[in-house]
Amino acid sequence: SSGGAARDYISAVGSSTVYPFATSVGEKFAEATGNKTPKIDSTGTGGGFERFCAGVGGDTPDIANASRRIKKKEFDTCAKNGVKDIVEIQIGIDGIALGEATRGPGFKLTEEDVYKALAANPYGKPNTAKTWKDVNPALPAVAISVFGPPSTSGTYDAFKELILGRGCDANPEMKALKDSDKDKHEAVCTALRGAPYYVEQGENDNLIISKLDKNPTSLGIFGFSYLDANKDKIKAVPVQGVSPTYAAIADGSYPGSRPLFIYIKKAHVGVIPGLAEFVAEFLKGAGDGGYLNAKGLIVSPKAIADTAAANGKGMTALDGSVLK
Amino acid sequence: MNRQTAPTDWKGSVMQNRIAKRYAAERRFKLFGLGAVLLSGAFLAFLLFVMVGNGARGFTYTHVAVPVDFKAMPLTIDTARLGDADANQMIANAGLADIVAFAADEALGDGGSALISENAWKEVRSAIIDDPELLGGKTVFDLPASSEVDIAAKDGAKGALGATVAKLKADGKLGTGIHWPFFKNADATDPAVAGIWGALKGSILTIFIAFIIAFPTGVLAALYLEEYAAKNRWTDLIEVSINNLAAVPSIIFGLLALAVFINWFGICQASPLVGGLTLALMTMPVIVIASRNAIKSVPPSIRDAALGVGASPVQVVFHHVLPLALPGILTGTIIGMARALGETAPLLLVGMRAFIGDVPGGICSPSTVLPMQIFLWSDEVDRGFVEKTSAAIIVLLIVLLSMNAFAIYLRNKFEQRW
Amino acid sequence: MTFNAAALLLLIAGLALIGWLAGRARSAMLAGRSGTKLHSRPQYHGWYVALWLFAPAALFLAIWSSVSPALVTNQVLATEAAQSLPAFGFERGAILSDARGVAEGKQPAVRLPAAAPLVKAYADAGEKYAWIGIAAMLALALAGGLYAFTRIKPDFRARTRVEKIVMLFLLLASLVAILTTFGIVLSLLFESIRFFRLVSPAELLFGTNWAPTSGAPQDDTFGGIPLFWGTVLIGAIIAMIVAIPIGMMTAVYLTQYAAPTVRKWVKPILEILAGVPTVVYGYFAALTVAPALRNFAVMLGIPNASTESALAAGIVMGVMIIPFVSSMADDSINAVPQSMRDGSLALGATPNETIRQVLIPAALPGVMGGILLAVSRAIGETMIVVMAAGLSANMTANPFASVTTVTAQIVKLLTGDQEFDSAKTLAAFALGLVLFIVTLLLNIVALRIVKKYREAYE
Amino acid sequence: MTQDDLTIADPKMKAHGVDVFYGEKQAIKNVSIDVGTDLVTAFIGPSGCGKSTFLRSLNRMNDTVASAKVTGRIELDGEDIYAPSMDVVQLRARVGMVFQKPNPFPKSIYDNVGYGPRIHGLAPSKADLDVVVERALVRAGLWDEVKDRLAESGTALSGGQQQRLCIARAIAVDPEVILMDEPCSALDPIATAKIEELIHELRGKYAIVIVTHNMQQAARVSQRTAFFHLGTLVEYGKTTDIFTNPKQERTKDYITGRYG
Amino acid sequence: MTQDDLTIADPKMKAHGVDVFYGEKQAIKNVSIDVGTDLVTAFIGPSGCGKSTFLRSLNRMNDTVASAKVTGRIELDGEDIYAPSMDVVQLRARVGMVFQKPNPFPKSIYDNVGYGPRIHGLAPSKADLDVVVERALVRAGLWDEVKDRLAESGTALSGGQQQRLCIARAIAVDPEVILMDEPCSALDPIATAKIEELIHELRGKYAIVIVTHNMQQAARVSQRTAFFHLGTLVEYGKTTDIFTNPKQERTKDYITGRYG
Ligand SMILES: Nc1ncnc2c1ncn2[C@@H]1O[C@H](COP(=O)(O)OP(=O)(O)OP(=O)(O)O)[C@@H](O)[C@H]1O
Ligand SMILES: Nc1ncnc2c1ncn2[C@@H]1O[C@H](COP(=O)(O)OP(=O)(O)OP(=O)(O)O)[C@@H](O)[C@H]1O
Ligand SMILES: [Mg+2]
Ligand SMILES: [Mg+2]
Ligand SMILES: O=P([O-])([O-])[O-]
Repeated sequence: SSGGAARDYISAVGSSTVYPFATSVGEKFAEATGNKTPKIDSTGTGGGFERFCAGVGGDTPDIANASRRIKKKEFDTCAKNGVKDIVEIQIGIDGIALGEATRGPGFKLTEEDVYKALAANPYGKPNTAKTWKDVNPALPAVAISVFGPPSTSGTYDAFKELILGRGCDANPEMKALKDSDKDKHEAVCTALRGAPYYVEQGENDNLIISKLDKNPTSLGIFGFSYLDANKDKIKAVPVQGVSPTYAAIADGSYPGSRPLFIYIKKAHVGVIPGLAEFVAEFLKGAGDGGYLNAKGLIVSPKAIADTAAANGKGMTALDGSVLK
Repeated sequence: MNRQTAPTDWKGSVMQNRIAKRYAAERRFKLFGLGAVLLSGAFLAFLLFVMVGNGARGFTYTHVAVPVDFKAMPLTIDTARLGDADANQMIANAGLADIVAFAADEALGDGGSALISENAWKEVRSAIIDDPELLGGKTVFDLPASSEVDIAAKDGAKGALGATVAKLKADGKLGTGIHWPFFKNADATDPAVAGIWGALKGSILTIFIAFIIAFPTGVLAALYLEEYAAKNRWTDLIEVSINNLAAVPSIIFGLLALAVFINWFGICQASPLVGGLTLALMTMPVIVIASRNAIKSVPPSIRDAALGVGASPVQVVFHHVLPLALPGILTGTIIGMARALGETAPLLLVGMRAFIGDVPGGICSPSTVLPMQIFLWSDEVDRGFVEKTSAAIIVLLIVLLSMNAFAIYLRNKFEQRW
Repeated sequence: MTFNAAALLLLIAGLALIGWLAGRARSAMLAGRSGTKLHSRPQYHGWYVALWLFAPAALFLAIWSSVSPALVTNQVLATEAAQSLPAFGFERGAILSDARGVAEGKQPAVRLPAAAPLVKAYADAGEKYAWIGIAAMLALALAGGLYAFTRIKPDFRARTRVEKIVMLFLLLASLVAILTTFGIVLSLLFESIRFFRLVSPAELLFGTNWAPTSGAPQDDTFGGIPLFWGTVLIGAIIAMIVAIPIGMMTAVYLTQYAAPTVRKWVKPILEILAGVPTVVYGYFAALTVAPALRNFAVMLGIPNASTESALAAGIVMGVMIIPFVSSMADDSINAVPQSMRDGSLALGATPNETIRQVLIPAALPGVMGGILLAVSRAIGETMIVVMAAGLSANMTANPFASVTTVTAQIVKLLTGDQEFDSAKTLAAFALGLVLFIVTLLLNIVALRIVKKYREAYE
Repeated sequence: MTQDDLTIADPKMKAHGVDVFYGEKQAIKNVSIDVGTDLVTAFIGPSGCGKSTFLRSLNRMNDTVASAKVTGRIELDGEDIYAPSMDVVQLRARVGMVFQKPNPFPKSIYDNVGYGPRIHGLAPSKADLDVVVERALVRAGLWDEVKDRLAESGTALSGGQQQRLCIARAIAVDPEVILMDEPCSALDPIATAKIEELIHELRGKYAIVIVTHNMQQAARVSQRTAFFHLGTLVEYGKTTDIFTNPKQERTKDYITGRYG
Repeated sequence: MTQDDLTIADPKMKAHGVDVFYGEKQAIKNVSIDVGTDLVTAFIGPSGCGKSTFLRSLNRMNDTVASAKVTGRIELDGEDIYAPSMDVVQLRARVGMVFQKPNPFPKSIYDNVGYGPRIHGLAPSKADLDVVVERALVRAGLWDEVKDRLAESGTALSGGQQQRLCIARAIAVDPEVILMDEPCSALDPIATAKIEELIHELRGKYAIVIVTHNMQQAARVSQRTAFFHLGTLVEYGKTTDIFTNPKQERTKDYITGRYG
């Protein structure tokens, strides 16, 4: 659709990971400009794009929050529906943390351990590991049990790609497979086992943390910011010897880090009151020392941050050809 | 005695044993029944107890006494404009936040500004707007503590923070009070200013819309089906669809609402209007079923009596049947509404799972509802939201309990016996 | 002057009131003059006139308020000021609606500078069409009113006419249910068909592997059996094992043994259980019941017991639906004629024999209805499952294992990181359709059962 | 049919060749009967013989039973009551009915009696209505007992009072015929005696038809008696004749208690 | 009390000075009566006089009415049935009851009849039960009509058959006394005749007490008649005496239809 009257408030949809940052910015924005508080919908990245790309107009959102980059297919659908100019802004980095209860055994894992424990078919063979000890004799002999986000969430995809995938590719055979048979590689490297090993949860990280508290030998997968806020209950599990700290995620030495984005519908700029100011506020909050840092958002490397700032200022549309 | 068989020997030991066993079974059965009632009651009591235990703290907050000396740190604004609509912004832009943070650091020692809520300065701002005189002097404000301090003060934390809190307490700078903003505000990212009123008002508006649509439609449909409709295939069809709708999983109503109200009619998203319409569709069948039962229990003799003095079928229904069935209809309706009040799943799909920072102004403004607010808060990073979540649950339960109490009252007040 | 539908509705309501008074007065006068008895009481003549006055005008109002904005906009677009508008749809629309907002007094000033010149054009056009609309509406109201007014005669059957309209309303109300049913089917059908183009229905209905995002090849990831099984295990087996005995025994105790005052209070209090929001139950199940059950399972020697268990979700769900079973069973046991009870007691049966062998069988249709409703509620429940039973599709009969249900998957598929036309999203609609058809079939069967028994009774 | 001996000059109601069916089942077979203006007509007969069915077809209360079908002709003042032009609601106002079980509305006594006049617009003002209510209650012999508690609920009265209230309710709309279906069967003897007395007093003002199981009652209150058996009208005539000198064997058997 | 003329050598049941109250209200006042072993005793009297109330106190069915209270002494074979040592369940098995409206259970005919014997353990095996059910149905005169459809629901029978089924159900537990509360009032004449015939046949095997509104019926089936009025026992005696030569004025008035 391309109709619908103009709204007098900003509407953003998408990633539950970006949601807490977007809400903070929204509040600050309303405070500073006197505009209405933006409405931020937490639908998940893909769901956000679906609504974002439905068209232009007051009944479609102005901003899509995303915990991954927009896909080519999504970009094309957008274009098909008349959403031609999209501004991409990377607002920062998020870390996907592995954690355990503070009274837990104190795991120290490698990407390969995680892969061998959680892949459905590690290196093409059915997974028979029941305890962590089966995976790596150095690990404690407790049952493998990992609470994580649902298979439909962006965090789940990122976890598969960033940690499992790398654990898999540590094996040269698999790395070779990647070039010869992409589908097979994906099946072998990123297919996860089900319960009771990998236990899907709803999109509720606090629930995962509460469950860890009750199940001290289980691991959990959640956003970095939750780790920070629940230090008394959970502790981080280092992967490849690196703990998910602010610095380690920011400089990329921690494996589970991924970029976060917002996408702005250019056609709405100047029509929906305050949209440009909102973006500016976002950039300000996400900047080095900005208030989003305190909430657990990790600042992007300088070059990326500069591009983002420029994009935001000039409302430069994204070139679809760079997408996958 | 002209019997074909010997009379039963009721006094014999076989019979006496048997009877003793039957009585034992009777006692056991009755005990099971009592047990079932007590068990369900215990579940309920336990749930309520746990909820209230967790949530009561969410209604209070910890405040820290911070003296702010505007003489030392003047706030340069035009006091004449404090009555304007944009006064809030003007003060914010003048840097009041920094002044308050500085004052806190000064009063509470290094890192003192981290002990108060990041929105604490807004309290000072409203105080200034209320009384511009404050700008000329030094005032001690009771500012909301940050959520770590709040939790530490309530739980008695250990470590450095614990020590700080203990010291503040000893100095008499820490106090607790009822957290009024919780009852006045809408959602916020800071638990110190986040409130339930936005969601509560959203729920009230949504339920109101659902009620004014579902109630008349449901009652009229029930009247039609019970009183006028011929019993044929068509009414069977209507009956089956209504019973089925009462059993359809609520999420499916969300799919319908998404397709019809939002994509087709383009009714304002995430608004009480669209939420209410969705819930109306969901509750209408419940109301129809309850109403039909109530209407059925009006004795036919009343209808005969009215017809007998020459009332038309419409008059019979509206003068006699409906008033007599009303208590039953209302109880069914309230119970249906109570369920709608606690419903989340269908509303997920019409965009009500959203951060709404303003109290909804009308039925078309974006809004969320209580269960959704609970759901959203339960996933907040800030630990201060844990008790807010429980407090919100208590608010929801209170609304629910009052609706149920109202139902009981109606039932007992108007119940007619024939 | 703008076209304010609400105010105009009030206006014609006012006219209708006048019509009502006039109709009433005239009928009374005619009756008095001719000395004949009125067929219908004067009120009904009044209602007749009022309805004729109100209904056509209100209908027109509804239509006019939906078409007139377009007419107004057309006129505005024809003005000179509009020639400089951008061609692009949304921006154009936004400017127009901004101008309209100011012209109609809904906002104090324009937000977009481009809108300013259009405000006057909007105000002019709005006024013009408002007058046209008002004139047409009033004409229609008067025509309707006059028509009805002239038909008033002592023997005119105004009551019959008015009642026909009332009946029409009742009929329409009951059709809402049918419309909703159709709406649901339609809103599910198209997406489902698209899904079934990608995945065969047989796969969904009989496949045994549910993994909508595993990296495995597309075709064998949408097997619904594990979901159906999980749904049955949680909703129809475990929850019912909790709810049916407790609910039934509660109903039996309250109707047969407890004092009437106890019943009066306890019944609604227990109904609160059904109204507690499911999020609350979800937390309770996930954080209190599930860990306890896991410890219990470990104690039993089931080392692999998961923290997410069908049992935890099922038990809590069972508690939630106790009132569904008990209230319906209570009502239907109460409705069994006293003569049945007397008949059994007079044969020397004890109360519990009477209840188990006579009352409950006789109340079975109603009890079944309650159970059906409870099962449907259990099947439809999502939050508890998501929080306490997990989202992993498992084919297992082990109640300590984690399973998932159809509705939990629908929520997951629709709210997660979805892509619009992927089979993943469409699968949610197909699952919804399957669920809808299943409840429909259950209800048809239930109606049959109830009918059969009810007839036997009377 | 033995009606030859019986002529009613100006019958208030006239039934001719009436059949009533419930679905397939015929409950009334070819019944013809005249109801006189100033008379009390009693319908007697064993249970299930169709007395109530026939009575209810006289004011079309049978319309409320979906399966019921009436054929033949029934007239009120010469007008066919089953004609399409007949307005059922008015018909029922003109032919009132009192039921076996007293069925007052759960409203005040005043409203019970006032309901009919109100919906038919018989009393435009409150004062008029007061008069109408009082007159009906006086006629029904209930005024003295209830005049101080008109605002109390009608259901709070005793059974006999309730039944008289129902009669008052029927009288209040000023009907021409009153049909009573076993009006005393739920009452004790004293209440029964009061109702019978009332019927005596009402006679002459209204045409009254009463169904009763109790032959003694029929003998006491009626001037004409119709004896039904298995859906047919066996005998119809002066009450004294029927009880002292029945023409039909079946009537005699029934009256002397051979069956029923 | 006019019982002097009546001696029953070995009464099955004996009531002495029985009062029954419903809350404050006294429904039965000081009634004393003997029920003979081989006789049919009829209770007659106008509606509301307490016939049913008294009947129900004979097998303590009044216990199910919360407000009901019975004082005085009622004996079964010389044993006080209201004594704490009396077992109600067995009492009701020994004193069976048939109600005004046929109330078969919504079960098969076989199960309706087999229900009592089963709960009392009177037929240990299926074969025994078959015998018991058949015997009861034969005695109730229903066997020939239903023997081919024992598995059908009891509610599918006609009214008269249902009532005989209820009698069979009562007989099946081998009672000593059968109480019947207006067993024919819901039945048509033909069904009524069958039940009356059945009572004739059962007489001598069981002590039978029957409540009826219908004096003809009382006259036809009973050997003893008790006339109740306003809660008191007005007259009790041989049926022939009561109907031809009542001692009390009230009895005479009632029998000749002066009221009721
Ligand atoms: N609604 C109905 N549907 C089908 N059959 C009916 C209905 N009402 C009555 N009957 C049948 O019609 C016949 C006549 O019934 P009706 O009620 O007129 O008898 P009655 O003489 O009034 O009997 P009673 O003295 O018991 O009131 C009976 O066989 C009865 O079963
Ligand atoms: N459960 C009860 N509670 C209060 N009063 C009752 C109850 N049952 C009966 N009564 C009253 O007790 C009196 C005797 O009633 P009962 O039913 O024994 O009379 P009956 O002779 O059997 O009359 P009928 O011939 O109408 O069956 C009546 O006044 C009745 O209103
Ligand atoms: Mg009848
Ligand atoms: Mg009785
Ligand atoms: O909500 P997501 O960030 O997981 O897409």
